[in-house]
Amino acid sequence: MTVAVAVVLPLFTALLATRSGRPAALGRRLAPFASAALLLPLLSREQADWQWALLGLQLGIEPWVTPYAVLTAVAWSLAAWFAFDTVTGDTRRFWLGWSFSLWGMVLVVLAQSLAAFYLGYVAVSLAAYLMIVHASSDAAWRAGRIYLVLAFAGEAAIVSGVLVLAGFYGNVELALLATPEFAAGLEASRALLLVGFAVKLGIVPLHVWLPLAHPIAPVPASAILSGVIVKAGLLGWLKLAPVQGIDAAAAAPWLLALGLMTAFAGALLGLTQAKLKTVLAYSTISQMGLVLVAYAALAFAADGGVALAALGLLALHHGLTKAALFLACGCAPGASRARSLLLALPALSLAAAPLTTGYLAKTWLKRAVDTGIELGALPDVAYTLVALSSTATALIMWRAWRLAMLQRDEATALHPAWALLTLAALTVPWVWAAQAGLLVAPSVSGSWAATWPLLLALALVVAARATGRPGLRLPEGDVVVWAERLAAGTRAPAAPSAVRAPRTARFRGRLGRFLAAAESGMRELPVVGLAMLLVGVVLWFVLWLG
Amino acid sequence: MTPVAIETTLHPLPLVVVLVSLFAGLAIAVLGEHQQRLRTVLNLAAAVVKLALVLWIAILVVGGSVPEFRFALVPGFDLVLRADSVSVLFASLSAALWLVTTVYAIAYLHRSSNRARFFGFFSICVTATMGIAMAGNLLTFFVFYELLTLATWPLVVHTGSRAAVRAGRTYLVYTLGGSALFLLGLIWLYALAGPQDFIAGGSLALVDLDETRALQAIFVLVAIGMGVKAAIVPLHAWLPRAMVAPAPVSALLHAVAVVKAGAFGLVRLVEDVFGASLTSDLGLAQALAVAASITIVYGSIVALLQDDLKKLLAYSTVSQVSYIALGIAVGGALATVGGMVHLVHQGVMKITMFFCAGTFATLLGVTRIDQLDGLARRLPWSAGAFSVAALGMIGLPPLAGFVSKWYLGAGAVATGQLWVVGVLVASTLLNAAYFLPLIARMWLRPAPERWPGGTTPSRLVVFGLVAPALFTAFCTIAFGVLAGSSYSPLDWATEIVRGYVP
Amino acid sequence: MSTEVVYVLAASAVFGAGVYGLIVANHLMRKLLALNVMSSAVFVTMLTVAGTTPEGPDPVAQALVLTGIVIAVAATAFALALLVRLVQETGLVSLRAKDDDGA
Amino acid sequence: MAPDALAVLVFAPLVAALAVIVAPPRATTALALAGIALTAPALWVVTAAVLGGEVVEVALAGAAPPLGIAWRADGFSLTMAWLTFVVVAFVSLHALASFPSTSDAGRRFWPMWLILVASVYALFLSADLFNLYVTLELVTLTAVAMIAIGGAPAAMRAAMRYLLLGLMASLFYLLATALLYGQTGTLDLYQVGERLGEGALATTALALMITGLLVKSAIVPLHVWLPAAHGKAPGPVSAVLSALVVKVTLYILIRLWFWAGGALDDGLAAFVLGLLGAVAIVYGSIAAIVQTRLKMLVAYSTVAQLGYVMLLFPLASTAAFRAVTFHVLAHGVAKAAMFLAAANLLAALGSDRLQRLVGADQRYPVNVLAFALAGVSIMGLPPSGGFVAKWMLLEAAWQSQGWGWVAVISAGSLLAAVYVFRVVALAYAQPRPASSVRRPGTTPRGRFGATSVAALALAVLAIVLGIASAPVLSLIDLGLPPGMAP
Amino acid sequence: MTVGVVVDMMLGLALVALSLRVVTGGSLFRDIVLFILFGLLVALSWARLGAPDLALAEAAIGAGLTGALMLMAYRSIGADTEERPVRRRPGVALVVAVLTGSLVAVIGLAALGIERVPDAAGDAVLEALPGTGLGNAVTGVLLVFRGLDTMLEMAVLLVALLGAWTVLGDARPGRVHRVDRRTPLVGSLLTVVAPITLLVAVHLLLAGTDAPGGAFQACAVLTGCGVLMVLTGTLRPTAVAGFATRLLVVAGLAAFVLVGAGAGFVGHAPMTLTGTWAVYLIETAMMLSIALTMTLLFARARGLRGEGS
Repeated sequence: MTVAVAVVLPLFTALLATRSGRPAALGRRLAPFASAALLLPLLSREQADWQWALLGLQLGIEPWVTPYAVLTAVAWSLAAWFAFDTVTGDTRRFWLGWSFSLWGMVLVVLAQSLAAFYLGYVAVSLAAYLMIVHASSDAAWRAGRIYLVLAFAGEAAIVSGVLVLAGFYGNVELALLATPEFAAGLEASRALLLVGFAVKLGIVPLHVWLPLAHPIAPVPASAILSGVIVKAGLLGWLKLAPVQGIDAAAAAPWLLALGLMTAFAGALLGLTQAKLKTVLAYSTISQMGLVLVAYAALAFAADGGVALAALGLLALHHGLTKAALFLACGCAPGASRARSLLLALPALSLAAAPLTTGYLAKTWLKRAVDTGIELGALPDVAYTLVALSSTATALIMWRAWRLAMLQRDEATALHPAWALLTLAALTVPWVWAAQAGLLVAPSVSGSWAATWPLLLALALVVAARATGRPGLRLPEGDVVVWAERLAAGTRAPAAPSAVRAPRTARFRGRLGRFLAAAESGMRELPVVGLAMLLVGVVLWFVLWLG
Repeated sequence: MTPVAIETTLHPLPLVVVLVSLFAGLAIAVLGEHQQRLRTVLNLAAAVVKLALVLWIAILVVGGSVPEFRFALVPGFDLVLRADSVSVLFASLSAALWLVTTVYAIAYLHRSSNRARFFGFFSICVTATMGIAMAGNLLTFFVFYELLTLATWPLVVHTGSRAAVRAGRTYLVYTLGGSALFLLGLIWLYALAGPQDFIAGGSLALVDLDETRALQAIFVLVAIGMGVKAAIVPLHAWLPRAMVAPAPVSALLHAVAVVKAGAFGLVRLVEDVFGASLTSDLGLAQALAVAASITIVYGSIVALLQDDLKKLLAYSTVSQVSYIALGIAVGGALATVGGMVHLVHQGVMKITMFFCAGTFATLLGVTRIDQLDGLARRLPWSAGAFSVAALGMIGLPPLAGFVSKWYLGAGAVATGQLWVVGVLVASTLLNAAYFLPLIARMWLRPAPERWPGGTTPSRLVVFGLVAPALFTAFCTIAFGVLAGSSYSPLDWATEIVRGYVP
Repeated sequence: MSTEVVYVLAASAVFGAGVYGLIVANHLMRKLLALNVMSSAVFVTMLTVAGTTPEGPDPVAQALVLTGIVIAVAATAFALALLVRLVQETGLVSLRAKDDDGA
Repeated sequence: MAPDALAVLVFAPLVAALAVIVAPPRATTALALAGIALTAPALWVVTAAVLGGEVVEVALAGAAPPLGIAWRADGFSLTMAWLTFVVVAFVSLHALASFPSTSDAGRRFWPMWLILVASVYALFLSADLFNLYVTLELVTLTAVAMIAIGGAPAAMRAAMRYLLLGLMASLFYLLATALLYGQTGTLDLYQVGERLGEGALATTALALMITGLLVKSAIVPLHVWLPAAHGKAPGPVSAVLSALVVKVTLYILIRLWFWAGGALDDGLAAFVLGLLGAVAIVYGSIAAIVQTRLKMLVAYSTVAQLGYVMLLFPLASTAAFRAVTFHVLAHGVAKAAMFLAAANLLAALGSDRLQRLVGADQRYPVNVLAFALAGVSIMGLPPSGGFVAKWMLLEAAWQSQGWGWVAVISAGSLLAAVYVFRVVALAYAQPRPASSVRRPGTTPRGRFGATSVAALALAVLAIVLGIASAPVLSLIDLGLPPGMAP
Repeated sequence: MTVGVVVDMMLGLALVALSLRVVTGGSLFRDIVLFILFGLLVALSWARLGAPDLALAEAAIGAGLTGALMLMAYRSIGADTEERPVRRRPGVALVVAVLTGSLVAVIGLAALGIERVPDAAGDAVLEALPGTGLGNAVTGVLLVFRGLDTMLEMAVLLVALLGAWTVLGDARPGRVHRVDRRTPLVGSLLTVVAPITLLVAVHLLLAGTDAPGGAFQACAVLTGCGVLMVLTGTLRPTAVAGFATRLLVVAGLAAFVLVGAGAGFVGHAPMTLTGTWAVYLIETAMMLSIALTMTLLFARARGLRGEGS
């Protein structure tokens, strides 16, 4: 029942969103509660098994999924509140996208069977488009187009992987995939799914859509896109392509390298941006690099323990924090000191300053990486690099801070949802950690480990300001822009299909005249008489011969 | 598995179900042009009665009996009408969609001329389709298959325009050419193995034949006959041209009757005549799979290049219908289910789109893709139905198309033919590439100040145009969402395949 | 060489002449003449090859020839009537195919 | 009972003919219909007897062959007789309207019509070579006279050509008959077959006879008289010419070849005949395709369809015999329907130029439908009689591994589709406003009169023949040539 | 080689020469006359072959009547339609000639090889003849054994007339080139000839049952008379076939049909002549029918009426 409520309520709001007037208003009012409804199955721990639906939907929240559920419920509800007050323009389309993506996300979180997950994933991917193009500006269309192209590119990989899984196990119960006997022999699907979901996560070089799409959406939409929806990709990895329990030692370093590269590249590229939301989007890319690192580490945990915890914490922390930061973009954070503080805290948290939730997450991430290093599967340098990623994050947060402070329009109200979300970002991960037994005792060594990268970042900032060199500026979406130019040059106009003249008619005319002449000739009695004689002679001969 | 001849019970119902629409068609033709009200009543009544009869048959079949009616067409060669579960799958699709299409057609043609002829042949067309569905052997199938050709031709050329007549000619060139080969294959088969009824698992499996080459040739001949109607590349060229026909005809052609009959024929050929294992042993399944795959990709690519909405839909059909062939060619339980169920799923999805396309053209004069901008503001319901169907075509869950794709892909993997997944994915992407822009145009672009044309008929007519599309769109959703429930198309297809693949 | 042989050979030749005339002649009436020549040849052949009975030539053959003669004259009469009408209508006494069009 | 019924077949129409000549015009309809209708129960009685397993035979004047002439009805001749009855019955229905008995044309038409019917029946019952000659002459003269009935010069030219070639062919036939009688001393077909050995005489006689029959059967290249003759004749006459008259000589040919053909077990000659048939199929179809007039198109279609019959000779199997016999039936019915429909359209449109057909379906739907339905059978598409025939013929060709024949049969139906659909497509086409002679709506709709009903009924029958082929085939099976087992 | 054979050979050569002349000649009128001559020679050959019945019929019908019809038609189509000069096609003619030649050779070869079988139909006729009560075997065959042929032959004749009526169209009856009856010779000829021909005809008819002669020969004589009367204008062609004409025209066939079909009703095989009366009835009816038919065909008329009426 709780599951049903969680699934149906977003659909109901979506339905209301298609109407206008009072029903639509009701739908908008319900939107925060629709997302909060995800807490119900979380509390009830209900397992639903709807065999009648689609190919059989199994829904429920496993313990390790809890942070994702919490993230979705909290971030989405508060963002919905924010959106209720701020979104203008074609609200129908927006709320349709909003409700449907929520529905999809809820399914992704709840999914315990293959089809259920895929259903949710597709819904969330497509519905997000509606939010991205909300502005209806040229830039929005372009971002939407690029988003769709890449989403479907990812979709191609995902559907291939899903079909491979389905081919082997049917609409398999996802929990089974993480068990050794199932996990074997699925290299093909795992590779496909890794790539497919990587698009959603914005792993370099599949990230190009993200800096375009996330910022262009309205503020609350950006918040959930960057904070929550990217986690759908992560859930995809974890649920469909679990690497725990298999011998992935060979691949793990590569994944790790890719993750670190994304972490640094995302941050560095973000530094070249001039818009706050874009910078935040690049930050998301960077953070997802860390997620990939944790995912790589998962390969060394037979039960997934440490890495899974790290991932849960990372997701929860980043989701709430990033959502809070995005909401800040809609509240003129530079307008007052209080607002600046409200921005600074999550920013520091993201940079993993001690005592923040980011610190907590980073600590577990380091532990996960350590496991790999201890096993000798990962190079030692990994640890350092993970630590250094905080420096990169700090730098990009610095950049964000600078840009945020330019927004000082006091007329823009401070929306309570922002404040609440910031608060949630700072506290909720701790609560969950406490509840799940993941609390980290504060220690000097731990604090130092968290602090030196920040100090390094500070040093770099100071150095940069000292040199006074203007920063490099790259267009949003970096490589995609060049790709577009390339494509524009080669696109050929579609050739119009030529209309064929009715040649058959003319041919028939000619043939007709020819045959008419022939017939006329044959009608001549001498000719037909001759023919008759000939036939007779031939017959005589063949009868004679035979 | 050794196929076993099924127990049948003599029952006139299969014949009756075929004849209902025949008599309706004849009566409509006899009534003449001006008995509009009576014609409408007759049309709808026949459709409803037919649907009821098909349901009755379905109930019988569920009860485990196989009603059959047979008589000797040529001594030694029986005309067999038999309702097994495969028949019911196709028949119920046809009957249901006929009802819907009839409603639509009555609205669509509310001012057209020659309606008596149109609806007469329309009904006969459904007769043929029912016959195809109920055919119990290849000869019967052929008979109704040809009847279908004949009955649809007047529908294709209905408008009598030059383009229509030319399209009709193309249609005939292809279908009659194909059926000539079909007939040769049929004769050959009968010469080789004697007359045989359809048997799940393949009637030929019961005959011990050591004639590899001949069997291959027969298969190819018959498959070409089927393939023409199923629009397998390169036998598809008639289909886009036939788009000049009125929208209900296109809808019927693509979703219920012609194209589907071809695909259904391939199912029968592979599963009930040759049997999946023999087909595979002869190397024919692989060939068919390749042909279907090429069709799927090619159709999609060409669809991408279209400017005309109906043309685009036509090429989309070319692509989509081959899913069915692909499914049975890939073989194995899952893929076969996928192919079977796509028979129904493609039907409801594509008919929705044609309904909508016709509605757009009638009400707003919109026929080209670039005219779709902002259309959802004027016709939100139709646009919605169209969008749902299009998304289903792409294969997005929880819509019907997804279920098909799921089973096809999974089946391909299960039988170790991973490349088929590639084909499916490519098709998905291409489908998305040509359908999503349409949806985006309709919903996201601003509407033009003036629409290209169109008429403003009465509310009842508008309802008649929109409601059928909504219904089928609803089916598209329901068949997907409720795929796992009993008596869903998927469930039915699974039951069928249980007879084919142990 | 008996009487029969003479007439058989003569009849063959006459038949040939008739055929030749029917095919080659231009005037319709000459064609009809040729037809009659042919039929006479056929009749002679018929009687000749049928042989004789003790009471003269084969009576069946005689009867057949008699029937044939009447049929021939009936056909000729009809053909002539047709011919006359045709000539009245078109002014043509031949049946050249090139004259068909327009007629 | 049954032997007397044979006599009724011939005498009833004949008496009716005489009565029509003598009686005043107002009695014509009743007399004619009575004459034709009476043959139905007679046919029924004979059929019942034949189905009972006997060959109905009557020695006329009590003089059995070789002394006299016998009438004999087996499955083959009965099948043909039924075809005759059906075609004649429906065409008569048409003629009641198109040749009203009070008109001049009607007064000329009906007596000849009835004599034609009687002579066709007589021909199918006879197995006497000379009697066949007389009936053939009778049929030919009647046909020629009826072609000319309209009085148009083109028709009379066609009639003249037909007459000249027909008479020439008859004389070939008669010469052969003379030779055969001289050699065998009998005129009975079966006895001739028994007595005729091999040799120059047999060769010559058969070559002459077959050549003559081929001319009358209009087998390419000896078909030249047919298109104009059938195309220019009045509708009912065209119908019966194509449906019956050209078939009677083929009937004789088949009887000769397979019943008297002890000396004819000749693969090469059979092949040549088949080759002629194949050429006829292809050539006739192509010629039909390029015609610009409807009735000429239908006439060339006949040329093509006759070719199928010739395939019997090389195939020479039970299957082929059944197929060809059935084809003759199916084609007869369908072609009669086609000609009637064409004639109706001609009468309605004032011209049978194909271009005039544009939009005809709106005004004359019944006739267009009749044409189309008949076309279905001509094309050999299911579920029509033509299909069953083609099916069996293909089967026969396949069994004898005659791939060439298979190809020709297949190609033939495709070509047929071209010309049939060409007509129907034009009828369905929408007249362009500029070129339409009459504005739509101002012309009366085609009357659902007797003429249309006759055409449609025959067309429907052509279709029904495909569904109800079993009883017909069982009748045909009772008339298989010696040496062929069912 | 006897004298007879020499005569035969000369006759044969003449036949061939005449036939060639007829079919290839230049003047149509002359060739029609030659054709009549040809017919007479054929009649002679019949006589030489021992078939006087045929000789009579050929002379009267084959040569006489056909010739008369030809000449009549020739007159009708007029001199201006005399054969137009046509482009000669020697190639075609040559090929036709060659083929015809081979045809001739083949036919001759075949015919020469024929040997009469012992139990031919003709022998059977002679055996069965006494049972019919007829003395003339030919008449027996015509009326009894192969009555069907004769009946249908009457139908052919009827159809020829009906056909001629058809193609006559609505045109006025043929313009009969009339001989002036006031010429004394013609007048007296008619007065004498008419009754005599009638007598001869009746005689021939009656004789036919036993001796050479019969309905055909009789009717030929009658027709000759009719033709004469038409030519002299004693009988005038009309455009309408009166009841009597129609009745008389069908009489021959009707008699055959009634007798033939009637036999079936009284328990005999169809076409059985149940008595000599039937023979006479049929012969008489046939004679009248044929004569009238031929006369009408000759006159290209639908009916005839007397001079005064």
